[in-house]
Amino acid sequence: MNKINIARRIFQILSLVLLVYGGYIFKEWKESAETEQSIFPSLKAPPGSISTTKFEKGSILWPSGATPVIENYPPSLVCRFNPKGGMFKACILHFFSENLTWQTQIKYLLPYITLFILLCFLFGRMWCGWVCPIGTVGDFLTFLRRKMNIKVRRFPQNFRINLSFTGYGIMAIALTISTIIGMPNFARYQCYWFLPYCQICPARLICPMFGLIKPNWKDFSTGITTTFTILAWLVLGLFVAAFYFGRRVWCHMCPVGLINSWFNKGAGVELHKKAIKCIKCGYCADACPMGLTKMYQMNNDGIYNQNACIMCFRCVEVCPRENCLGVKFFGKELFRRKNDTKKVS
Amino acid sequence: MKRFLFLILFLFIVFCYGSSQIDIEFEYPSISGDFYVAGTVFFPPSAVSTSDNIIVMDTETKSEIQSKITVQENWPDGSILSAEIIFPANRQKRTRYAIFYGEDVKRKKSFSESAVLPTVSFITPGAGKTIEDIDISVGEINVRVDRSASIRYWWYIIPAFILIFLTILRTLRTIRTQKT
Amino acid sequence: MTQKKFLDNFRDEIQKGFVSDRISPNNIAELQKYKRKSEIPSMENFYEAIENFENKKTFELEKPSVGYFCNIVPEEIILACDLHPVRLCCEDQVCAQAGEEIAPGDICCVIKSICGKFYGRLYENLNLVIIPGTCDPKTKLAELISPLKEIYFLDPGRDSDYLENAAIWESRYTELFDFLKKRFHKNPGRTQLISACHKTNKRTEIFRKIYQLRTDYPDSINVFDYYIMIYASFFMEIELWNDFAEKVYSQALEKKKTQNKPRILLVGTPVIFPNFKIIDVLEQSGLAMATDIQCTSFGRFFNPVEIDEDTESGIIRALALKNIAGSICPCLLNLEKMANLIIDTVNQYNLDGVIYYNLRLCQVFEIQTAILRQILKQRNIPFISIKTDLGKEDTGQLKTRLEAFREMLESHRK
Amino acid sequence: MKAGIDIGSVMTKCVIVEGNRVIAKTISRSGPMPEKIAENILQQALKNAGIEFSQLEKIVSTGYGRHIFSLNHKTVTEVSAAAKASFYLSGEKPCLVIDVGGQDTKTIEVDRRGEVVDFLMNDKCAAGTGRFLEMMATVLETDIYGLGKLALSATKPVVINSTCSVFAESEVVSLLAHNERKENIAAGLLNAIAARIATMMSHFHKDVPVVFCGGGANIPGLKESIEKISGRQIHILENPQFVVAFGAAIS
Repeated sequence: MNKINIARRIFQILSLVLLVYGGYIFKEWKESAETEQSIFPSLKAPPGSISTTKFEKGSILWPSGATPVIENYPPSLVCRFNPKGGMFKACILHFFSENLTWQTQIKYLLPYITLFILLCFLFGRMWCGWVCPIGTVGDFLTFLRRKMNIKVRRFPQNFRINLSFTGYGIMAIALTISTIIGMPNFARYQCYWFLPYCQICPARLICPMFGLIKPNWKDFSTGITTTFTILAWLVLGLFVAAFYFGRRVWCHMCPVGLINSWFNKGAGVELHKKAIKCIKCGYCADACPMGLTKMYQMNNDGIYNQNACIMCFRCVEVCPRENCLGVKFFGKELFRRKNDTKKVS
Repeated sequence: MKRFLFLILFLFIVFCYGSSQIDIEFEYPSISGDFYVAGTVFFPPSAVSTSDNIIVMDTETKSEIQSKITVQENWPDGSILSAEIIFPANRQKRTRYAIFYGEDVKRKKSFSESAVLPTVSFITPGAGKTIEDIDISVGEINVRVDRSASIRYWWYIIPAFILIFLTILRTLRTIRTQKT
Repeated sequence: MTQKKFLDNFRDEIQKGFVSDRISPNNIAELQKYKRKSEIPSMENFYEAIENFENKKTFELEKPSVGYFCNIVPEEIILACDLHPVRLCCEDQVCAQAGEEIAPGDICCVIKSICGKFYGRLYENLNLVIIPGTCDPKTKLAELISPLKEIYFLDPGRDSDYLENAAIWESRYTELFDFLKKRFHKNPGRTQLISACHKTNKRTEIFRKIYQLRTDYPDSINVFDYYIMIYASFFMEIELWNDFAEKVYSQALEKKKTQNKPRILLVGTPVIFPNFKIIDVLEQSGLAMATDIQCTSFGRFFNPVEIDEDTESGIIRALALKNIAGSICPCLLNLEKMANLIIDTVNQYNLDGVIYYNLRLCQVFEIQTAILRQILKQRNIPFISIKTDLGKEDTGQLKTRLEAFREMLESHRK
Repeated sequence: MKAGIDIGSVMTKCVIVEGNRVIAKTISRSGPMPEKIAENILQQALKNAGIEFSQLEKIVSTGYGRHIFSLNHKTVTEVSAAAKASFYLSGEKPCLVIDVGGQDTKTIEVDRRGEVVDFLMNDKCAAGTGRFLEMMATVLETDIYGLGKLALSATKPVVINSTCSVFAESEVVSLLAHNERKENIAAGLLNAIAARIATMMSHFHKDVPVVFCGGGANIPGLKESIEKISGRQIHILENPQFVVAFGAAIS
């Protein structure tokens, strides 16, 4: 009955394993590949740069006891705090922040950006619904809440969509700081302000735990690190609350998801509605984890990709009317809601 | 669907095209046994930061050849301008050699000239005929350098912009269907 | 809305005032008539169950029984409380005539029959009756029968918009759930609700199979058997019904044969057991009812309960969506959606025409007729509206009309 | 040669045709034994036409009693029969047929192929049918044709609101008691019926010719009333009472 949902859960778990422990699995492959020419240029901090020399073990950004991430080979670097793993270039915000600080030339970033655009163009924001490890953790929290029979808090759609302004604000501040500290005159601030968003991201405290490493959960060495640590805890609290009491509220303000969402309306994956079939039962709006109601509201045929949609296809799955909602991939139909009975031949 | 398959194919071609490779040519001497091959190679600015980023490859067996690289000159940004490369060869094992360089290669095999052997100097025919040259005035000396290595990453701009353009078109279409 | 106190002060006066105290509608002969037409052996189970019900044996159960009307009342909540839900909708000529005493005049004949049954002391064994405020007659019905029975009045409002009302529905249903828990000293929780939903979803699954089979081969299960099955589901235990229906389906699969009658869609007021006049005439005039859009069959069974949030409140909300937002009652579903539903059903199953069946004095159905006629005419879908009541005097006239309709459809086919 | 028998609720009609030409037609009042009456009337029609029973290729019955009559080869409904005949008689053009019969009033839309597109019929009660006018005529102490004649000389038609025979009867009686002129009452009754028919007509296409058949077409003044209320030209078919029987015969 819930085939898509089950498939999605399996995919989420598989990608969690791949992203978090992929480094172990593909380690040998990576090392053998080192001598060969790569289509992706290596992006390392220039020698002598403060940002690399200062961040040794035990500094604010590294989880204690962690070795540096395996970099260089695309697609890798799922998260800075995911010490042993990472096969797929994932966190685009981390990528931008880091390279803005290093002042890496744009030509070396182009292959990475092209790959990111290609994936977004094909699948839109499916990243959030099907892959993102943080989203998977959040879904697990939701699962726990359901098992404990706690009522879900439902936020109105407008509130949810306006949360994205918070995300854009955080993103703008983080990228501006990254750019400024990359300038030679401000280089001495690098050791405190490096990757400002990563320092408050909930993944800072969550991701090291996957590698069974104690996260750097208390860094009160200076005023700035203290501030960031406290902020990180607050954001983590917000994250847990958002997933525990609502469904995927966090995803409305996650900056990575927001960058993904720009491609959502033009993505290859399209959600379709045949309005004549709809009897306004509200199943789709009720099941949407992002709390979107457009699919329910619209009265004409069309493509209903929305910026906030995470492409979980739950609406297609729960719709009781045959052929009403469907998913297409570049105009080719992937699947539609079918009645549970087969046509008797 | 076809156009996207084409696009992916195009990206693949772009990725495969243009490695930072310099082919080497030299004449085998009439002596038997090992001998050294030596020569000076020029590199584009910002391409190679240390001598470890230069390797000599046997293009037929695709294996690295042990080599000794001595940096001779540096660019103003600290990257290598020219280096002298010496590596051993043998007449019985005739093959073609090439030099690879860049941040993404790493030299593993190095050697020191322990034996005294005859030396043959090589020329780099491909590197001489560069597509794009720049002139840098260093006093009264003009140095002509290949810049083609860095250009290959700019190729990525084409698929990226095509994708962005398609995304915008499709977004406009989606918005239009949602409005009517 | 919590339990209202209706007419409690006048209880004695009302109970004394009515003379036709005990009525005995006898539909057994009619039932036998339809039973003879049935070609499926397993249908016997249903006929037997109805016979028992007509002889008032079904209520002698260990479980307390709760009567209810309308799809708006969530059957799953009653099931979750380990009670026996009995749907009381009826269209019985004898009861309706008796009911005239309580509800005289031009009133919905369903309400009249219900009044007749209650005042005729046919529903003595019921412990509680849940009445929804779906339409005006039902709202008043709660008051009319309140001197005889304990009534719970459920008013979810008449707006079927999900965004505006989902929270209200949820709170109404939760109140009902809490009331039932307290009244019958039961303590059901999430698991009981889920298992009740699974039961009804199983029923939905079987019904969809039968529905699909009948759209393709209307004669595989004849129309009387179909409505007998639906009538049986009013009071039978749900697992029992599922088992029997599964058997009927498997036997009907062997019976399918192509036939050349015009296949039509029956839309409108529900067809409930003793009042089989319309389908009788339909059968006689050579039309095959392939599909219906009625609240007792399609509206009740077609949508499954989609549990997304499997918390208690989430399930109750899913029930509200199934029963209220997804309702096809004209009180809740707007005309545009109704027209879309009809057009879509006709196109999907390639049907020949639409019969808009209107039990007299159901205003909400009647009021749409002219507009629907216009809409469907523009789309070249043959449409006929039939307005009738429980009496059998107009059978001849109905037959003329439906035969003329059949002739029209046949000429269209050429 | 074919015979069409229309066993209506008030009159039983029989038509014998050769090709498409009517060679005999008979009519009689319907009674308690419809089959017997139908047989009699068929015999009479055969006598009028001067042919034997065995010469009939086909007997088609229609009307309420169509299933009762056992000699028939085929039955059709009044709706199809009226449509067929009207289409033929109005020159094979699409038309809107009004049929005012004894117990029901129909409006039928016929397309250019001569097939029924849509039709409307009055519901269960006899409001707005020939029967209603007959009952009202009894109250006015005349017959149905007399009622029409009375209506033609009306000066100021009264407004009668109800077409329900029971309520209209009491209304008429009270009007008579108030010394209202019979002519005006008759015209009011016709207008009430015409208004009902005009409402039924409004559900169909507005730009096709309207033809009028059935026993009601014989009532003088009814056609004019409908024309006045609906604002459309109406053409009465010749021998309106036999149109349905004729339609049955040629179908």
